[in-house]
Amino acid sequence: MLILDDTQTLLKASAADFLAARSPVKALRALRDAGAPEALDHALWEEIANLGWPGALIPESFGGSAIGYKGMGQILEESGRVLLASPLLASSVVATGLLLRAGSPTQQETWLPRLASGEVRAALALDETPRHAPDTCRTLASAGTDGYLLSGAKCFVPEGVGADLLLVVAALGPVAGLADPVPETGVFLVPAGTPGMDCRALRMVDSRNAATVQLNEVRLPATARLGEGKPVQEALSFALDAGRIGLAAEMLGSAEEAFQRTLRYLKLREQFGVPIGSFQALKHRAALLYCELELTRSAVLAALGALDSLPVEVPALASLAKAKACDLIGQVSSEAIQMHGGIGMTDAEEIGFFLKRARVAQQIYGDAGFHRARYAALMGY
Amino acid sequence: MLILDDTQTLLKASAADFLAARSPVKALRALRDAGAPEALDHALWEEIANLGWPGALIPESFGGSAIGYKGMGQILEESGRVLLASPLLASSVVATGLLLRAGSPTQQETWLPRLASGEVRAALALDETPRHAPDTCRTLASAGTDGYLLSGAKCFVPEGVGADLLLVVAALGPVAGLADPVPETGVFLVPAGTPGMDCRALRMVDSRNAATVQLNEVRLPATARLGEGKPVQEALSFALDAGRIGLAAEMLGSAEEAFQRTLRYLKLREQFGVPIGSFQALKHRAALLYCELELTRSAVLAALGALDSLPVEVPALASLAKAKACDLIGQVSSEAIQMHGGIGMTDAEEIGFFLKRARVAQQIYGDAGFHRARYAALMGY
Amino acid sequence: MSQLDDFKRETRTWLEAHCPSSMRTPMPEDERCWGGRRASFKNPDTQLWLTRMAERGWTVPTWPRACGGAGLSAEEARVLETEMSALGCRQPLFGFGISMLGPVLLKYGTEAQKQAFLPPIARGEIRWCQGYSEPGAGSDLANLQTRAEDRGDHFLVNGQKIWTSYAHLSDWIFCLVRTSTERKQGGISFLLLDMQTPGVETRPITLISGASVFCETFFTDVKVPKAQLVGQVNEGWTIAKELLQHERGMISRIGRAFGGAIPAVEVLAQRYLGDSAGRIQDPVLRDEVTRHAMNDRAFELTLQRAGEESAAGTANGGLSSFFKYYGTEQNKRKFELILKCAGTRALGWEGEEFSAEELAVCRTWLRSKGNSIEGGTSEIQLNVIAKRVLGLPD
Amino acid sequence: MSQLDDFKRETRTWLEAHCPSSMRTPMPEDERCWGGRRASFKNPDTQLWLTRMAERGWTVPTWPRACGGAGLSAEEARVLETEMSALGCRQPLFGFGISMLGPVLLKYGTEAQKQAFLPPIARGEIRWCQGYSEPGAGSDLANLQTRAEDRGDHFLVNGQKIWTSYAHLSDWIFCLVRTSTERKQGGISFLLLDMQTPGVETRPITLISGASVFCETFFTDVKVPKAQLVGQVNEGWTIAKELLQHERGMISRIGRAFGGAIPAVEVLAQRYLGDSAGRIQDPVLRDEVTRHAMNDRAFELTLQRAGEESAAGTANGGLSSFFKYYGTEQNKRKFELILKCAGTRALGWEGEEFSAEELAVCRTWLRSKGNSIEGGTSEIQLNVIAKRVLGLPD
Repeated sequence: MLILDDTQTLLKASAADFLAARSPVKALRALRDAGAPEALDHALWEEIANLGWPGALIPESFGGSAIGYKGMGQILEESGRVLLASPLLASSVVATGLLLRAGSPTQQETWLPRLASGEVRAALALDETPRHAPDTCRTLASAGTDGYLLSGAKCFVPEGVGADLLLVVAALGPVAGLADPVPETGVFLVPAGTPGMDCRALRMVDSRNAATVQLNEVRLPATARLGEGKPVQEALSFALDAGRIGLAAEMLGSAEEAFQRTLRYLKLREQFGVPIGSFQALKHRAALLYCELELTRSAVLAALGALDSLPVEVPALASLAKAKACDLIGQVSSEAIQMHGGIGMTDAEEIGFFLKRARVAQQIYGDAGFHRARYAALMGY
Repeated sequence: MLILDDTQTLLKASAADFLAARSPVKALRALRDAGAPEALDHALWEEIANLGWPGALIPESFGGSAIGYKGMGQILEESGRVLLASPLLASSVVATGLLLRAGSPTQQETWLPRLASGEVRAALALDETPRHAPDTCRTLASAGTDGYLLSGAKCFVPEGVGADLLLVVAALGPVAGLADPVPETGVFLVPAGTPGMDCRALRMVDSRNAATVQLNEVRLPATARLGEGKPVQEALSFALDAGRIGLAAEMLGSAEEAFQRTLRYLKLREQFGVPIGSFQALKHRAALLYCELELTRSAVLAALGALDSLPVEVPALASLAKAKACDLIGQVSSEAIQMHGGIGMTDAEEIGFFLKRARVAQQIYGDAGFHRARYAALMGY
Repeated sequence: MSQLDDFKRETRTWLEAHCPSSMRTPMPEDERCWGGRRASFKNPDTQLWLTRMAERGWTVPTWPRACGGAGLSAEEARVLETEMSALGCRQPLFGFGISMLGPVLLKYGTEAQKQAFLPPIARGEIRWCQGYSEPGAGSDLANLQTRAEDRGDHFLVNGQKIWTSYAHLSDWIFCLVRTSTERKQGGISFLLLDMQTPGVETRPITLISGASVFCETFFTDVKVPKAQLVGQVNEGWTIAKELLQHERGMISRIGRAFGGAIPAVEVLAQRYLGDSAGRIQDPVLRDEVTRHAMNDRAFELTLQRAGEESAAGTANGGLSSFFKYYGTEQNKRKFELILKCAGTRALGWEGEEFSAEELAVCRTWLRSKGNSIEGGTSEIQLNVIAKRVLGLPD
Repeated sequence: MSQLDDFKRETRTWLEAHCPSSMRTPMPEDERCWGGRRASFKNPDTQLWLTRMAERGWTVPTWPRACGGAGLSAEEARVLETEMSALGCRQPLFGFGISMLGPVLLKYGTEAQKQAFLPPIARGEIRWCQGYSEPGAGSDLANLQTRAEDRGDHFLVNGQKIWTSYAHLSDWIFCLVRTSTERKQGGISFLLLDMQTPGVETRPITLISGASVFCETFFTDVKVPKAQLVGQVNEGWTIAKELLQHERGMISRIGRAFGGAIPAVEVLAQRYLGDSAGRIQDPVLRDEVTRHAMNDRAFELTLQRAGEESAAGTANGGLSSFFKYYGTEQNKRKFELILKCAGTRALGWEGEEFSAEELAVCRTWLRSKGNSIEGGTSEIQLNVIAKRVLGLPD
């Protein structure tokens, strides 16, 4: 199914209404101008939590609203439309998704209800290179007798500032007695304030929340290891894919909105006595953007559907959706500025916010090149 | 100097006049329809020889006209404009250039005067893969007591059909007594009719002359080896670069002509009561082609100049010129068909000949991707 | 409902009894039945099947009986289709007569015209072609100049049509002709004429890819009885627009089929550039191939989504121009990319040095260039998207 | 010639004697002298050098002596330039006053205007800015709406200008204003006015890349004496066109300089993605970077060729639009590509977590988006190429 059912249609419409009223683009401007690196309107987050969005993927037994990925995708698309600054993606999709798939019963009981209520915000600390490379992990977790010692650094953690819980990916150190052990990856639940962990805000161009994290001999109990010993690689991969798809939905919403704003401007702005949207060269370029929007929409819908019900297709469709969304938003945001002309270059006009968010979103969880390479590998060519 | 001197300007103009009169595009159509795989008008070739073009690079002491590369480039550009079918590039630039730089005195005395007079046509038998890969050579030359034994196959030899002399690139077989010899490349002069060499015509889409060559234990005297023992790798590389630059000049001429024809059509063809060239989308696309033409022209002129007087710049500029020419002609020839509409799809209209030649020319001596990779390697990134 | 059940049962029984077994196998292209005076039947069952189906009116099941049809309701026709599909029965007859001209005559023809033309169409006796485009009237079709002068009891037709597919194999042609120069669209009429009429000449067109189904058709003082005018004089444009819409729909459906029998880019890229594990060795081409394959996938998903939207009644009208535009441009890119991967192997025109597939790649590459021209150029599609979907001003 | 030799000798002697040694070093951006009422001199030698040169008329050497210049012939001016360059002397004064308004006043100004305005310009006492674009008049500049009503002895100016660079630092502005609504181009006049006149307000514009030199300037019932009209009423468009041509030339020359201080793509790609030998590890990005570097090279070669053609008198007039178009689009591609290579490192807005160069990359990337808008959009340049170079019809 590449179309929405009635519930999803309704959810999308109500999300759109809520966000347009409570968090239009000027809300992001206000957060930026206020300069708080957390870039979060706490009152708004509470309202969002009341709508059940943070618990969209969480079963009702843990206090979630069990909306599912496709429904969550609609919320994210609408959040992209207004450039909502929130931890919905990083916390409620990625971190939550990881706990859902790999958390031990105790871990789930501890964290899921608080994630569902929005009380806790979590973030995945993964990337150690300026470009997403999930297989590069130099952060080391050395196993001791009563737990682990984490050391390393994460250079880009979306929504890491003020997160209550970090899910830190680390390579498990050599196990004594094994000569040439296969390196294994673990994820560690590190609550904010754990000694040795230093989280610093990055002032990114999109005015959203991102952090670097230093880990200096962070001492953790054995129970801090996600899954408490069970392999988590597959869950990590799934949660990352969920993040990619969710982000693709968000980017689709941003692209759609930037495109609509540009269309409005093309119809409104007159030069040489006619609306500039009557110039054929601009018309054709707008039509090309429309084509890319339609293609991306299909890819995103297919990928969201797979998260809910066709997991075997998730990796390829995640890369398809994210790659298309990256290319789309790159093209739309650049064309939007050009078509807005001088006014688009001013900070007073909102279209620039879409350009800025676009480039950060392209990088998060892998850019188009990353996902084409991954798709090719998945397809075997 | 990126502009022509007076002599070169005059040469270009007279070449243009001669070719327009003696070999317009319909001459290629006639050759194609006649079906002779040699694709050569012998009477025309004689006239061309009388103009001194085959000897353009050959010193006067060997009977050449010593026009130089930049002058030859102008002839080739004009030959591209009319899609001239001739061995000027393969024989008079590449094979001749190789003999000039690496031939022993005897070899030069034997062949250069006959190449200059047009009596002999030579071709370089190099490629063994469908895409140009000059470092891939499986054709083997085993050294014996009184000469060499050549075995192998060449899959694409431009102007190989009816060539009087093939310059065959072969890897030199292991020398007895050396345990792990470094493979060395040699070039062998193989006159047509040498037993064991089988040359078959390829009916290519551009209706030009190309062949496959089978070499089955072709027995050659030691004197058949180009340079008679001296290393030829550098000369081969230079001659290939000369071929790339000469071909880029030819492609520039073809692109320029296809573009001019398209512009004429845009001005002439009316739909909806106006010339279609008044539609802004087509105007902008035409202007983009113009930009690419200007860039390529500069690259070709710089590369031709380097062949004459700045050899250290030749490899990089050869790759620059060929890569730009490949991209240019790909874009121009495709746009030319689209802008000609239905009529451009008919065999009766000549624009299709430009498209067909374009794709073959793109492949010869390396396509844009090959030359970008080579340029990057030359630049060290 | 029980009536429909009866019909279903009878249909199944009749099909099982009368459809020759060779007509219940997948149809090779050269056994497709176009009918016409010069029809030849490679498989004699094809003719038998046509005759049997035509007798029952089932070549055009929803047409009235008097016109050669079976007068089926839409429901009954759907049942027939389902049953034929269930048994794998081939469609007995193809062509512009049943798909395009028939519906026009049913709507605009006089009683006499219906009686004269529809039964032979239904029986596959007359093969029709269409005469629309002219050398000066391509994207701007209404600019057509083929004149039909009123000479009392007949029109005298002079002019030239182009891109008349299969004209050299057809018996009759339906044409747009100019009957007035006063107004552009308002001076066009819709005329039927026998290709054997003196003064009609047709010539196949050779394309850059070789022989083609397209022809040029010339009219020199061709006398056409006035009875062969469909609709009113100068009101042919209304009919033309309906037919064009129909044609555009067809082309958008076949958008993805343009590549024909040539394998996907990634398959050929693996063949020409793959290592033993199938991994494409050139990383830059691998990236390009992947980009293409991903766009193919997104395009397929969009076709699927459009189908679902259409079924759900939430269809977005703009997608047909999108499919025509993107499908044809994507097909052109496909072949350009294959050429890059296969190098000189994809550039053979003829001869035994190339495999049949390699030669087909080259020809289909050339032919693909026409995809973005025929049936409404890419530029026209982008205009339509800009205007109708995006609402950008003229 | 001996006179010129004398001049050369004298000039050299004078420069050696009067040019302060700190004025013979490369000039940092923040020591560039724009003059004006509010000029401040970081290096006091800058002021000294300006005063000395102005006294000699050498800030504007070819202007007549009465206007503050030195009345030099073209040959003498070239000698002066050569000698200054040989000694490494800095240009003592910059700005729209000497580069744009001065030549206009020399050509179109009354004697009184020349006397009143030119000497202070030559001495760097007044800094000028230009008021052309308006919110509704960008590409379509002649659509400007700022009204100047004739009130007998003065004009009453109302309206708004935008993109008035450095207006917040300037003393006077030269403006295009509408004095008639009868005709579009033919209703425009060229007016000078003091920014301190009541009713003039200017506000710097913040761009998406941060603070900028651009301002909005508002005019509310501003009284401008008629003596400050340059040329005839309603004939300002002629002057404007000349100035625009001048400006376009400037921008095409700086086309390649848009990247500013940021290293070339290939350098940054090596830094972020190179192995120890400097080879870019991602082959797909290596291909993109190489494509870009090759186009840079071809663009540089084209600039060189244009120079040679111009010297040889065979120049192709179309190249200036090409340079503006391609140079700015190439610069945009440069930064997009750097962003791809540097990932999140290139997306920092401020703060110590990023290097100064990384922050500059991000800001310059954003600023680069304006390159294809300011000074004639890319669309306008393509229109010009299509019309003037390719001769395509309107």
